Amino acid sequence: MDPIVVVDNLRKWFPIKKLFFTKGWVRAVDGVSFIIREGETFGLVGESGCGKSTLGRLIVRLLEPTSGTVYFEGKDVFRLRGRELKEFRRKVQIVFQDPYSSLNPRMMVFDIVAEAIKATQQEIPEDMEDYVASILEKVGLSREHLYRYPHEFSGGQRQRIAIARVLAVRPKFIVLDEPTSSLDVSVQAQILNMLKDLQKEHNFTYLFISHDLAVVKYMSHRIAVMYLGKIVEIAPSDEIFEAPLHPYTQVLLSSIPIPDPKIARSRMKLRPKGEPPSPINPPPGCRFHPRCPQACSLCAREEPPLIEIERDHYVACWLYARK
Amino acid sequence: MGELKYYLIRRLLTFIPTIIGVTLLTFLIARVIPANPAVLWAGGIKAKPEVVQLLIKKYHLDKPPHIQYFYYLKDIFTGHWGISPVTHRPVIADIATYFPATAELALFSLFVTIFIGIPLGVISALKKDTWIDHVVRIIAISGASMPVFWLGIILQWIFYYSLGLLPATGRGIPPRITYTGLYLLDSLLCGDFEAFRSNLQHIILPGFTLAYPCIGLVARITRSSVLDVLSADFIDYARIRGLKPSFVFRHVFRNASIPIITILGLLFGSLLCGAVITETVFSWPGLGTYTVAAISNIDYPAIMGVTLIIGLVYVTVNLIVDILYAIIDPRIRL
Amino acid sequence: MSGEVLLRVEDLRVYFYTYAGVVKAVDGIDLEVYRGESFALVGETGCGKSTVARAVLRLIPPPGRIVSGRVFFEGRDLLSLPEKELRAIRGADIAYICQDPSSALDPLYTCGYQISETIVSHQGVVKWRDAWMYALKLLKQVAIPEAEKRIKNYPHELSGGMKQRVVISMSIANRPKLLIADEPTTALDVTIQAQIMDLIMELKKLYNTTLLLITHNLGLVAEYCDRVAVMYLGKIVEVADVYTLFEKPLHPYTQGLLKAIPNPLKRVERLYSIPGMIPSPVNLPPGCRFRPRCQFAKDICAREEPPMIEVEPNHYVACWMYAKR
Amino acid sequence: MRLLHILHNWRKRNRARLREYKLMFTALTRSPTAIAGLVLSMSFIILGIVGPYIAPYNPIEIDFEKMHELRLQPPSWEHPFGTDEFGRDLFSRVLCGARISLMVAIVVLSIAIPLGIVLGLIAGYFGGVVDEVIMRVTDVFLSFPGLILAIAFSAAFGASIWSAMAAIALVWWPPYVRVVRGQVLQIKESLFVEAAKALGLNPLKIMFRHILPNALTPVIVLATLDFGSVILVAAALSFIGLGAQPPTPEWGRLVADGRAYFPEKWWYVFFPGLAIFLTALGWNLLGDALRDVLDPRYRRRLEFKERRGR
Repeated sequence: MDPIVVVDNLRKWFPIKKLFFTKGWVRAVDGVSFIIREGETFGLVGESGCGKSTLGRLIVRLLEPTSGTVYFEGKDVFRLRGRELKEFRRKVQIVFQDPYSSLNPRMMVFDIVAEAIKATQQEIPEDMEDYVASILEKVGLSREHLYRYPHEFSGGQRQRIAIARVLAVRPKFIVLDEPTSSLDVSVQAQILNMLKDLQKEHNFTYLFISHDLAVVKYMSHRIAVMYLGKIVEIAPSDEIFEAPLHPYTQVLLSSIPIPDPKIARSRMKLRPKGEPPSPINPPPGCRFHPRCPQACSLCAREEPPLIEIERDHYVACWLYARK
Repeated sequence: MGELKYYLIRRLLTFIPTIIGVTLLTFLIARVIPANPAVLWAGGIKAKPEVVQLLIKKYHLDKPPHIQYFYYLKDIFTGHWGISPVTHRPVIADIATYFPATAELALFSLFVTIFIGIPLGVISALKKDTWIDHVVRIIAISGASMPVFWLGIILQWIFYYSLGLLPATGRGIPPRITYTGLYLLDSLLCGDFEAFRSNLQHIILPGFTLAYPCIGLVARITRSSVLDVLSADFIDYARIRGLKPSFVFRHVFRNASIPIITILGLLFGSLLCGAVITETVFSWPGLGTYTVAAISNIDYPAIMGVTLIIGLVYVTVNLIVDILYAIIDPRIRL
Repeated sequence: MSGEVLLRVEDLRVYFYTYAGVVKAVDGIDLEVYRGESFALVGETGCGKSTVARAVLRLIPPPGRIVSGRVFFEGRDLLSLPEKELRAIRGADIAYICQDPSSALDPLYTCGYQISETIVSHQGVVKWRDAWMYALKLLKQVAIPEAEKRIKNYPHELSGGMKQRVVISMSIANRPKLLIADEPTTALDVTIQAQIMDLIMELKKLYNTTLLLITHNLGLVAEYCDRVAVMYLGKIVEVADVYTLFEKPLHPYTQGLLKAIPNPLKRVERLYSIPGMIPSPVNLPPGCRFRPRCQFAKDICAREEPPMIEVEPNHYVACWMYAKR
Repeated sequence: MRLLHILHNWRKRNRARLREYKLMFTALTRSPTAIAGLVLSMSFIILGIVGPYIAPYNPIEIDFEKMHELRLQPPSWEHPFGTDEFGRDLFSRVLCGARISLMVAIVVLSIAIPLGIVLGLIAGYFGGVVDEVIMRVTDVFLSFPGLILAIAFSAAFGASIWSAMAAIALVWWPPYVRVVRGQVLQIKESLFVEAAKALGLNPLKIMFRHILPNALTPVIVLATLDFGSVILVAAALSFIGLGAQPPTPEWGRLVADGRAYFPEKWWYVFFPGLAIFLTALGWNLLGDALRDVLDPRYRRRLEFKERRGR
């Protein structure tokens, strides 16, 4: 399978202004590289503030990077202008976390979806109403929902509308930024299954961003683990659960509660020390070293490179790198 | 406390551009907008040509605007606010004479507003959606709709002409010794109770007239901020923790005071302004009466002087409010 | 698994009289929590689990009202206690850890002050100085680094996890007999969640407290609790000990819920999803509340509410599949 | 047939919108104060338009022959509000004053509001240096209480009703910049704006289709309240001698003129002042009601009530 998205040493630093001077930088994304292959779901997991949402926004070019770049289908995303940019917008879309804020409260469902069509498609369907209705049916809504306002829907239904808006664009690649984290368990399962079905039907490529490892595991083929603006491990999803290499991944895995009392109580419990440091002045060397149970002196000094240990399994940790 | 100090320094630093902005705006109105500022400053069309020439020289009106502004700033800070073509006295001296009366009236109204408005607001928050709440709402709306000059006249009609209870115009007798120029305060300080009584009688009508629109406003703000705080999670949690009622009250009071202080700062400005109108009705010998006289005599330096002083006072009051704010709310200090 | 009953809830009903109609948030539930255990109340958003916790403390905000029921705590009915005696129990015998520590702390006061006032409120004549020293000790106990510095911090200067530690330190300040934790980790990250849950369990052991955990996260239940009650739309549908519940769930809702959560350690091709949506809690249909989404629904489910029956020892379920009629 | 079909389609498409409007209307006519506000403000507009045509007497011209016998008459059937010192009918003068106040309010607000909205949109949406410049200028204007600045401006322009309007308009826009900017800053962070950007919509479309409609609610409320406030300030300016000059029958001016004969000829002061008060009251009541009506939560509540009532 060919890579469809290539992220190359991407950085995004946000300035912290005090009075008129820049006092420091929030290093939200700090040198990240990976590829996403056509047709796969690439999971990106990490705790809040690790920069995963910023990364998602960079990839769809809602933000401009500080340095580094993203290639989509071989083209540098941040150099696209005019028609090429329009083409990119048609092929790449994003679904957001909060379905309560992602729909304009003053627009009816029909207008929301039709706007997406008018903005991105060259051929405008003759009977827009029928077309929009057909898209709504794909996401489990019906024609009678066309002329209603977002407030008339529940959270799960709103997320369906947001997905319909993306479907209307007929993209190839979709960034799913925590699409179910504000929904209840039973609704979450519905949406996740629907996303899986849609992927099969339209051959979408997904970047699935979440803090919930279990959900990411269910959805993804490969998973990247992010910590404080850096990717610490990338592996196929089964492998990351069966044989996690990075101490942070291990800690993360043993921190998620398992819905099975027997396993939950018999497994080993690893806990990180303290809390994640602020991304404003991240610790030198490996960013996880102050909390790492296995840190050594080298970890405090030098940043470990992301290296391939096995086929498709990358890790950034001095335990595995030779120096 | 380090943060607070840092905040104060920063806030004082932003005070400087604000003052420059204020002087710049008054400069624009005084020198740039009028078609022929020299004539205006000399007292209008009736002014003698030689006086006009003298003023052009004195205020450097023949120079380009930025140089004029430089001299204007210099004059302001050295106290040369112009000479009134009507009284032939320095404007700043006139303002110094009239200002205490206005300050007294505005402060009195502020106290009336606070002591009536805040309790009313608290009551209507606690008795939400009852008749008291509705009455307070009506007071607020009618206050916002009231032409104060008309209200003043009506009150004079009732309390002076009809009932003969209170004097309609002027200020009370001056106390034996004046320290601040605020007669009420001074008469208390020197123990001159006759003067105090007379001043209190005189200030009630104009003070209440001026305060009326503000009382309702303060009551409404108080009501909504008390309601906000009461529904806040931390108050809920304070009850869950089984705190003593007096402790819970402390949380409510401190949090609700923030928006109230903000609005009081803004109100002081509108009280100063409202005083201009109210004083006219009650012949209160303050800046307002002075301004209106200046308007009818085309005494332009006087008008600009009053504008500048009110602007400066207002900016300073806002500075004080911001500082109070930072003392109460640690989040602001960042 | 039976011992001394610490908390008994009988036929509790809490209704909210809203513009939309009467919301029966809690509609006749019975519960027993034993001394020393950790008991979980599980359910999705809006099922009324938090309302139960609030009702135990008799702190239901208007337009809500406790319509009926009794809540016995150590044999005393909290719902008929005079306000003053109840206040003495709140925060002392029964402590509460809330969902969002950021909004639970007053932004205008230091953490130290807020912990101290909790102590002063309950322990008669305590000097503020002593209370402050005790607060410092508590902060150290909940493993806050640099406690001497943190005690003078305002809430906005602390991270979410730290704030939750401060809230926990308040809740244990008066050595409670019952600790109600209402979604204590929902606002926190996974690793912090694990730390906080560990801390709560450790303190529970140390103070020999009973824990009532309210959560939507079945993982937490599996990991930390002894017994579980599952709630759906204001009713308890199933009560059992954790092992039994996860191994042999009886109620169709419990079964669906367990199949709908992804288990990261198992390979699942397709999650089960409970069809339909949670209906509006206003004007509920008669009969079983889960009927519209239930694949086993029978005629009787639409007509009559299923009673709570003990299918096997200490395993209760409210479903017509198991009730004899 | 075809027309019917189109109509049917239109209704189907706009059912939700119509329901929304209907709800707004029911909400607006719900409380007696709201109805009072609606009636007062609407009758003010109507009188402002037709006032001069229905006035029984000429409001400006003086009948010198009858001046002495008509001078300062108390209210009667012939002259419901009495007459002034030149024997003119005060009822007619107050009636014609409505048009002046209406004109002042419309002129001032139609300068200040668009200016404030545009500046606020630009400052909030683009941020950075543009925002900094716009907000500093706004702040300078807000460093003065509005009325005193209006006095200074209109003194600089010379006393006339036009200069008063210009002066008021000049001090009236800054609050709108503040309000709109605050709203824009908030809405800009909304995910629906991000979604619109991801669709590649241009900034103008995003500003006017996605941001502005959601930012307008407080502006509408503020504008309604300001309709009354502008009238009050204009009257105050005229009262102290700036603004309208005789013989214009401006309300504030009438009160000022009538003071000389107060309290014996009380009607001279009383009726023009009452007109100002009632007009401002109408707009304030309306604004207060609109605040509720435009709040979607309030409307939802009402919707449920209506449904339950049925």
